[in-house]
Amino acid sequence: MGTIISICFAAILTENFVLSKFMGICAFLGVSKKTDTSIGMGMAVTFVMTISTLVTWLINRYILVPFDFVYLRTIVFILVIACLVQLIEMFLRKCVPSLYKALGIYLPLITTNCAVLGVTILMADSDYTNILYPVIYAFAAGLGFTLAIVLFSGIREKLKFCDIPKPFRGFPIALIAAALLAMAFSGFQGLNLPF
Amino acid sequence: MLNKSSSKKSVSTTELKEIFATGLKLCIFMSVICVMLFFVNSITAEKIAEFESKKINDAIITIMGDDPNMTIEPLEDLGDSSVKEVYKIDSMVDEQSQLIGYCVYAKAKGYGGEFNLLVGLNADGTVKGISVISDSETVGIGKKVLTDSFLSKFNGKSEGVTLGSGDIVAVSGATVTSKAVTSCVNSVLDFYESTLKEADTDENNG
Amino acid sequence: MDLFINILIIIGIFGGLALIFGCLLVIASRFFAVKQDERAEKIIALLPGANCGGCGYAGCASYAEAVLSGEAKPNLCTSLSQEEINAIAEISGAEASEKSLPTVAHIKCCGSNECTSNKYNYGGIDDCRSLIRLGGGEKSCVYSCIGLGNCVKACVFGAISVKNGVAAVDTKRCKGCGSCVAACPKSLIELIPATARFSVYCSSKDKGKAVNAICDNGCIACGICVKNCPNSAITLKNNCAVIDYSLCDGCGICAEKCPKGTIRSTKGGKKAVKSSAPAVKTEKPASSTGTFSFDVKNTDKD
Amino acid sequence: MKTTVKKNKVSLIGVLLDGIVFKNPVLIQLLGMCPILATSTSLENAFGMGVAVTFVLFFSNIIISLLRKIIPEKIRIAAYIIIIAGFVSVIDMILKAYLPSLSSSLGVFIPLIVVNCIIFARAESFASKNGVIPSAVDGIACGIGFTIALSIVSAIREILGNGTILGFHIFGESFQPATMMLLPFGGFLTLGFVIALVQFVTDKIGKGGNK
Repeated sequence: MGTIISICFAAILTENFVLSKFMGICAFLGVSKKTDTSIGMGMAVTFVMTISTLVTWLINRYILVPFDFVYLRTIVFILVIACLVQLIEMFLRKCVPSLYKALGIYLPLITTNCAVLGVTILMADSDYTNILYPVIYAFAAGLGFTLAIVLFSGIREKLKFCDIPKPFRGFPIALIAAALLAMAFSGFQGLNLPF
Repeated sequence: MLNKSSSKKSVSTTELKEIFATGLKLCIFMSVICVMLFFVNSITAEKIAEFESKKINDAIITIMGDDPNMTIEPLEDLGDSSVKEVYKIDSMVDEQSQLIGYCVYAKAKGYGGEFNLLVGLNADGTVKGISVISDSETVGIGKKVLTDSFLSKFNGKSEGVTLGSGDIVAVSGATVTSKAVTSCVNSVLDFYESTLKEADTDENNG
Repeated sequence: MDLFINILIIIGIFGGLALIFGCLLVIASRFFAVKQDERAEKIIALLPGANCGGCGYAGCASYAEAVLSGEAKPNLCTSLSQEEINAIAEISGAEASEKSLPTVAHIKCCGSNECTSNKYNYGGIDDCRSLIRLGGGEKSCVYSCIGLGNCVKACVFGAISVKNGVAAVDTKRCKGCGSCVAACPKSLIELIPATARFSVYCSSKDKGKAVNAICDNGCIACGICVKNCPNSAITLKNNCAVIDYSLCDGCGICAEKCPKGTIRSTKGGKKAVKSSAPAVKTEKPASSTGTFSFDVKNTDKD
Repeated sequence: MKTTVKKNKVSLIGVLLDGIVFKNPVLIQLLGMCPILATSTSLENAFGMGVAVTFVLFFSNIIISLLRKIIPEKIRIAAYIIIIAGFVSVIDMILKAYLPSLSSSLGVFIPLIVVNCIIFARAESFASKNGVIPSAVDGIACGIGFTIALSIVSAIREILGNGTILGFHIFGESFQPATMMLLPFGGFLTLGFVIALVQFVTDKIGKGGNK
């Protein structure tokens, strides 16, 4: 049980995918204008991460390694992620059209989200033996991504009402805010857990 | 694709064909690309492996010194996970193989990801030298740790090396990488204590 | 030989994987098929897609569905040309309707920094709704435009810009969608016919003496414009002149006669424009420059 | 990202200029942040990454615009991304075999090119709608645009963070580099300021334009 908590704690705080490993920045900066779209995006990314890690870990464990096709890893993982994203895109268009419109172009861009592919490759490289730990790590990584994007969208909504010099409006101020947030998160760097 | 049959259950043949056609197209794409990759891989695989081993040989030679009649013999039965390969280095002095030391090829988890070190050990288990095989540390921070100035501080050490004690001080600003190197060297030394040492002793008194 | 087997293995495993995923996708798309009426897509393509809300619906997509279901007439979208309206009508089968009179937004205030002073300097949140709570805004006139640009943020077409403290409308870009009317906490913005050539740039309800003290261009309800308007289109409502655009023919006498310069041309701050009334109306005195002329400095010059 | 498709023939020079300057994928369209933050620690990395991205962008645009009629709508995303991933794996292997030095310094980032939003965005928005030649030109233009932006950011970060440019020390020994710039926060800050500068310049041109 201890290791599970430590995995979750690591994936959400110390090794947060967005703010410590700096993966998945495109979606992080693109969608975080409003908090509710950010939560929607966070959930979508968590879902894709968890299921794709489940599938890719199995593929890697039982197909890629035994037949040593490890060089095909990138392309197979990407195929799995793309199909999953397409599935969730259809699901959202059907059942949650408002979120589907709000996410817009950034929904298909989840496929090219470094965090998702990053998790799958990280889990494939890691030497976890059974399927449980990678899935939990991916789910925690997704929660970490959601935490970071929701935190950041809170800041950006406040930024709309501040008097920002003209050239800094919009994206540059968001980048600088992200820099400060990343600095804050680097405080977790040296944290190692008792259990 | 407008839903012709209103009830979802009746899957008409045209839809079946369409499902299969799309699936087939994706299958063709995937197979063509995978086969292409297979050919490219078969061409480049040996080159990569060759480069890899050449790098390790060069590293061994730089650490152990360029002794012409040195034989490098990889050892099997490595239990420890962080140790990838171990090479037993002997030199044929008037056809009597005399052990010079070992070279342990181990990986460590740095800031920018994994990096690989080759740790050269003397016959008595003290560190003779360390060289970096491959790394992806950030330029200017992690890379500063992986320079000879820091790595040479480990020479002569034998058991548990702790950071900050004696003359091994972490490079400021790159504590993660310095810790990674120290833990890697420790794991190599422990590995030496646990496996290489007995092999050594029973060979000497054997 | 093993080369051939390897290739077979690859095609078998990974091709098979791709095949499964491909079929899975198509089957899933059948379950999740959203009944998309392609007529709606054609209409959406015709609409500007700015989701401004001028037609009263949340966005162009929902307006297209409303037109298709016959709930809305095709001419509600203010930024459509007549041919586009006819095209939508013929796609949706609704009866073609004539384009509604185009309107343009007009800000009933010209209280820029030059002609009025500030009660205090505000450094808080960059939003009109928060500044209005502090005594109705920075400016000494309580009814004046706050100038923090809520209307600018609301305008989808980028037609409004705040120039030294007062919002001004670029009539060329404005489509009359009305989203700025709702955005202004002081509701200073009204929709006037695009053909209107003169309008009152004030909405102060103070008496003349009070207005004189705080603003150079405020309406002092002197009534000169009411007397001089040939079509009696102007009336005084609680100390402020209001133009009835159904009667006004744009002769411009009120702009010349107005001692404070509150009534101005909507086409930009040129000198009192020479009144070229449309021939059909009564004959106009040809006085081009009145005795009293002024140069309106800013409104929407560039 | 509306390209000038209304004209029957998309003007190649227009596409070229769009990709490099007017619609620079990084500075104006704000795509492809991950590689910028990750690889802009040294100018040499930047060139290596730029060349690799341009190569992949060029070939994948050509192939995708060739196949755009064959790829069914349902698996559009999957097909594009497979083609891109295929090219990235090819270039990864070639680099490892023939240019090991560059590959070791860029090791981690080559597979990340697959998830570079620019390549996928260009494939989806441009290559799937235009002919082969405009797509090829657009691929090169966006590649160059990306490389320029990446070089600017990594030059700044390398000078401030490491006191060197292309490996040569420019300041004296006493210069204490701000190593923070080499960490990803520095990347965010530098990128923020560069984009602010770009917006400032485009405002000035914009205002000057319609005086």
